[in-house]
Amino acid sequence: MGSYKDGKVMDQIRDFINMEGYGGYVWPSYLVTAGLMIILLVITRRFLKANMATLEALENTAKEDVE
Amino acid sequence: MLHRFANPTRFLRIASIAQPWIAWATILLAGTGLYLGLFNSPADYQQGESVRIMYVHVPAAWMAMFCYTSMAIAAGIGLIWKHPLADIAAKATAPVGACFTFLALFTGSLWGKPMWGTWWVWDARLTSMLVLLFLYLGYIALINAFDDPARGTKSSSILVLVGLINVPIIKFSVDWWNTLHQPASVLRMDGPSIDESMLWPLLLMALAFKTYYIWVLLVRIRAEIISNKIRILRLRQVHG
Amino acid sequence: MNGFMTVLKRDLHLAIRQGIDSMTVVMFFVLIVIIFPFGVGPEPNILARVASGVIWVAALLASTLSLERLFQIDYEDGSLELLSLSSVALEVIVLAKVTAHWLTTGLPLIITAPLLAVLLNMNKEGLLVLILALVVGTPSLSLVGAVGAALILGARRGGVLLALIILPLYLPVLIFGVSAVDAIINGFEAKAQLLILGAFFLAALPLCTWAAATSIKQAIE
Amino acid sequence: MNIFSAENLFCVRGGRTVFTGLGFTLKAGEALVLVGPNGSGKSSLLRLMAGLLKPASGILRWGAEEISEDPEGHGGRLHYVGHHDAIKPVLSVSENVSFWASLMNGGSGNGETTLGALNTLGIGHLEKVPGRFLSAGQKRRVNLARILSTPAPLWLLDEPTTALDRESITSLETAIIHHRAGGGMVVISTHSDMQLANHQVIDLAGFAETCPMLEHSL
Repeated sequence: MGSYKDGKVMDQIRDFINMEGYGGYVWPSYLVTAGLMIILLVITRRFLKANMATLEALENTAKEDVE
Repeated sequence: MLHRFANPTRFLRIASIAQPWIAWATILLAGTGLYLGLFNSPADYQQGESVRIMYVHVPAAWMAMFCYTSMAIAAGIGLIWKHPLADIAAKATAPVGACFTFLALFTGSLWGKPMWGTWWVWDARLTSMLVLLFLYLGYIALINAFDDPARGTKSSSILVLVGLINVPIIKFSVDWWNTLHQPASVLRMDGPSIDESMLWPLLLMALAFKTYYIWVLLVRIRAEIISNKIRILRLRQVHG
Repeated sequence: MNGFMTVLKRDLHLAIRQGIDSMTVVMFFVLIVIIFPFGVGPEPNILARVASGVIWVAALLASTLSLERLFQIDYEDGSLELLSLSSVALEVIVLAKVTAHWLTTGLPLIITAPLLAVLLNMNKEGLLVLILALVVGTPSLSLVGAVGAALILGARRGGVLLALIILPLYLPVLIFGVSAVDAIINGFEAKAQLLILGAFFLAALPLCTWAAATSIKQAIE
Repeated sequence: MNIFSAENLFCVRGGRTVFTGLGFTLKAGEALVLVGPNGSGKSSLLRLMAGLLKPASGILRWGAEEISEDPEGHGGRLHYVGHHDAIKPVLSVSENVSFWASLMNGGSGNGETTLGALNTLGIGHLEKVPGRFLSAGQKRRVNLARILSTPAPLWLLDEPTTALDRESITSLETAIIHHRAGGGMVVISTHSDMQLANHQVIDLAGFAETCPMLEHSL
């Protein structure tokens, strides 16, 4: 019984991925869009974290000079 | 209203409070947009499933134009009222705009391949998008070309304003040029009549891209404010 | 007006004394056009079809090449500061320098264009309109390029940056310049394209001069 | 009787306060000497006076009129000598000087005053020599000859004596005395001991940063 249902489910997923043959175009565009947007976000956040760290360091040295 | 944000430290505080909300909004909007777009909206009678690329391509193209205009407005405010945050906003928008322009071109050519049989067609809109990409790259190159960041920001603000005047002229010339070399086989790009169930994912994705833009903008502006503080601390060390 | 003439005379003087510079620009222009048949193949009908496009693109690149030095030398030896401090408005001085640039690069390009048209097997009517289009188009190239040259003052790697900035802005001139020649070759009228080129020049004249002057002022700060 | 004055000038360069709350008044015939350590803003103040640089706040006045109102007019009544000498290597000395003379007072830069100016600075014999053969000292003298060849009420000299030998410095001093006698004003920033009679002095170190920079311009 299970296999019959599984067979049907498996077909659905395969059809979905295949997308009447256009899958080769639809999926890359989605993946590249998501990928590029995430990369840009990660780079910007890392830039922010790095700046926060250097600011931290500079302010400490400034404080030591004052003491 | 503008001047309330003028003070950088107050902006930092507000930005760090607002950022998580914007982040969650982006993820939520993108999620629902993708679900509607991929799962329960009909395929187009002409183009079949490949129309789903539209849910990513059209919002990216809108964002490409939106970012360039907001960059020009920010640069204008920075130049005229010497508003430090406006300059930083313009500088922070450029990479996001360039990224969306590239995505619009990439998804555009992927969408066009099944229809036109080639990866690139000198269609008026795609060509104007390509020129817009080079306007962005020119801006980013100019802003980083100077040792003194203030010089870089000023020059590139002037460039983006000059560019803004030229965008309609270039658009007009490219459209005119395109009608001249109109290959007969080109199908109209926005062929599918958008029925209601397709409209929802499109708008949701467009909104998701906007909140994503604000999210990256906030992170970048916080980073730039801090890097300015670092530069001043270093200068103080040098000059004592 | 005399401020304009003084600066123009000096710049022409400098250009003639350093004659080699404007020569190199013209040689670069001719070289690009000569290289094309090696790339595209020597068949006359193909060359005839691409001739006006190739000549216009070469003119664009040659003018970009020569524009980098427009303000750079004066910026480095301090004359730009003194020029902006003189009693003559900076816009007038920029216009004088742009005219000098056009006379030393735009004009030689126009003079050599017929030779290149022959090389690329362009027919006679096309050549006449090409010269007309170049006469109307190259001044806008110098004007828009002057804004770019003023923007990159003091920048690292100015030359490449200048090309990256102003080539997109040159597109309208290129499109209408080439289509003016193509229209004639295919037997149509080219008046509309030439008028648009003229309109572009008239718009560029005040706007670019003002933009270049503003960029110079903030570059000198 | 023109007066050149300014009150509480606030100058910022590259995000750093150079000086704040600086003011001065200069009448015809007077001289002002700027002293102070390197980087204390002497050159910036001279560039502010010339109008090359805009102050972050504070006003500069010529008589009653603000100089930013009419930059060309202000440019027309001053000579500025900066660190660079603006000599074109291809042009001869007299061509260099007569270009600035004709630009300055509407194209009537006649040869006589150019030669006269060159002679007062002892480089009359170099008249036909192209710029590229000149030494640093000779270039500086050609630059100074430029300001002698056309009259202007206000002289702004930024370390004019660098690369000058003793003899040229004295000829510069006599030129300044002559200029002041004629009702002209001079502002000089210098390290060497130039002999100037009854001149005002501003020590830029006194106007260094008083308010913290971070809040103002991030």
